Amino acid sequence: MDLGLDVEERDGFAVLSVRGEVDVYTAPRFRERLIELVGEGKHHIIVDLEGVDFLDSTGLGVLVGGLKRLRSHDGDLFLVCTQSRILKVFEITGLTKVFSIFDSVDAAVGGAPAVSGPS
Amino acid sequence: MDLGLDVEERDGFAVLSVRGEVDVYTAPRFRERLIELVGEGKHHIIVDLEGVDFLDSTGLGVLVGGLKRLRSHDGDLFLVCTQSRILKVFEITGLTKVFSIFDSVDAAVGGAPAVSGPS
Amino acid sequence: MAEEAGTGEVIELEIPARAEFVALARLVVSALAASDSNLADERIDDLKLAVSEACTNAIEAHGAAGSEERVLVRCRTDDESIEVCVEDRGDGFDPTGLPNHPPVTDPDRLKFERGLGIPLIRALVDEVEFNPTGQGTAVRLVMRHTAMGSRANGHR
Amino acid sequence: MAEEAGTGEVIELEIPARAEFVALARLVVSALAASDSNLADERIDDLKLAVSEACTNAIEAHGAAGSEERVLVRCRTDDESIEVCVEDRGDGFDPTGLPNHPPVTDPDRLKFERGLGIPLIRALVDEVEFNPTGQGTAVRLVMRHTAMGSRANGHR
Ligand SMILES: Nc1ncnc2c1ncn2[C@@H]1O[C@H](COP(=O)(O)OP(=O)(O)O)[C@@H](O)[C@H]1O
Ligand SMILES: Nc1ncnc2c1ncn2[C@@H]1O[C@H](COP(=O)(O)OP(=O)(O)O)[C@@H](O)[C@H]1O
Repeated sequence: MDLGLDVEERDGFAVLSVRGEVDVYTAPRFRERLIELVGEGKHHIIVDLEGVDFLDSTGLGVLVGGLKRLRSHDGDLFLVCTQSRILKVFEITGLTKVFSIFDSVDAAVGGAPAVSGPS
Repeated sequence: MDLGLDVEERDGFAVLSVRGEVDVYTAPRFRERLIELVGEGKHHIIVDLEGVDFLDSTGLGVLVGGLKRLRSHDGDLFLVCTQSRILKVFEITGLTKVFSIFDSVDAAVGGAPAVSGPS
Repeated sequence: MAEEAGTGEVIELEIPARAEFVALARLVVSALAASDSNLADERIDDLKLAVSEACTNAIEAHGAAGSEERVLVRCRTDDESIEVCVEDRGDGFDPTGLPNHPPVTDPDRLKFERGLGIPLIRALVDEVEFNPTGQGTAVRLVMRHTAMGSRANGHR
Repeated sequence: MAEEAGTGEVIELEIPARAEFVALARLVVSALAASDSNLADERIDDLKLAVSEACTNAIEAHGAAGSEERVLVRCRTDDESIEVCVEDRGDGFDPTGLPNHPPVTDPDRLKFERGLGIPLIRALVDEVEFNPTGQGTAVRLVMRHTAMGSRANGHR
């Protein structure tokens, strides 16, 4: 099972695009890539979940861990997600109130108001 | 599991397009449709296998049975197939020498020489 | 696959207790659920996620207990529901004794990267039981055909 | 799924002996085989077809014997091969005693709509055994990583 993890620079943000299934098997690679980025000094990261087919609590844990790490560097982690079945996982766990979630990478980069996020 | 079975008239041929997986579960529906067509007096039938994802010996049996039935009415059954994994099943069983197999419905209708077939 | 099946078909899958096999459990359960024309796509996704969480916990429990045995995923489909039972040989646990997370508005919420699996399971399926088996835990998940209201807001 | 697996992982699937579940056996075997980066797509398709034929025969054997039991599909992956064993509780048979078909050039060939499954199995996999188990038949199919030449022309 392949997990796609591509990084792109966009106006001071590192955009990490995730493709495939994020579960207990693939989450470690996702976590490592995030930690690597923070280690390279990228403190404003956008995680693009549009290519994700499946995301479970292990994937949520990686994102929560990433957000915590970035906040401790005065950074932030934004999410891009419009798929209802993925958004549902954030909603059920209340994490829509923890993450700033955008409709597109452009919206996240451009500082558009988040669709949901911490108040 | 759905099996698609669509019939179209083309220059005196009935073209039966099969979509999906033909196996022990779905083959009975395929067999019935063929028998129905013969019963309606269609004695020149083209079975288009381009939309088939999987075909096993049960599917081959349906085709052999159809050919036999049509031959007894002085008709014929042509196949359209270009997918190598489906063609392989005909090759292994020697049925490429029993069926006239064409590259396209046009070729089968137009009387182009078969890619393989009885000599 | 089971669309014309009678009542009480049982399908079992036994997988090594390793992370890479959870995907196989998801695949089997979603194929089975998809062949059941009485379940909407959204509920199939919900069941798939719940099964994935239960299998992940089972595999982690085997890891913690040092068990080399396999995890059993037993599916039962009938006219009313699809039921998936995930059985492990781990050390068991008390599902009522899990810590409560701080509310999401509390900055301390970020300390919790784990513990989201069981709340998700509870929210996603119509019925869930955690049964000690003597040898481990059996997690029973039920998705009913007539959506009795997914309990998407019923987690604590 | 098993790409980093050690040797000898065993995955079992037990299905009701009904035609609609053969697709599930194909799904599991092809997902397992696909996660094994040492098998080319074409050989995955071959194994999938061979497994489908073996499961079809198993289910028909249960039907003939009036057995309500389930059919077991046991997969084993290791560094060298993937092995799939299909076990039924049918009445058994003598694989060496099957009728020979007339040659394809003989018009009588068209009398035979059946009997293509076992020749296909023999042609598709690297190794095949039909073992009586006392309770039925176990068909063992092996696909090796190093294609020792698929025996596509080796059937009789
Ligand atoms: N099948 C199980 N066997 C033993 N312990 C379990 C099992 N399922 C869950 N647990 C325990 O319950 C805790 C909470 O599980 P869960 O909510 O899924 O979150 P997480 O797995 O991320 O910790 C686990 O950390 C584990 O200690
Ligand atoms: N697992 C099995 N148990 C009992 N009989 C079997 C089994 N597999 C095959 N057979 C017998 O061998 C015959 C030939 O099988 P096969 O070549 O697959 O063709 P088909 O299933 O179309 O007849 C079957 O008709 C059946 O009598």
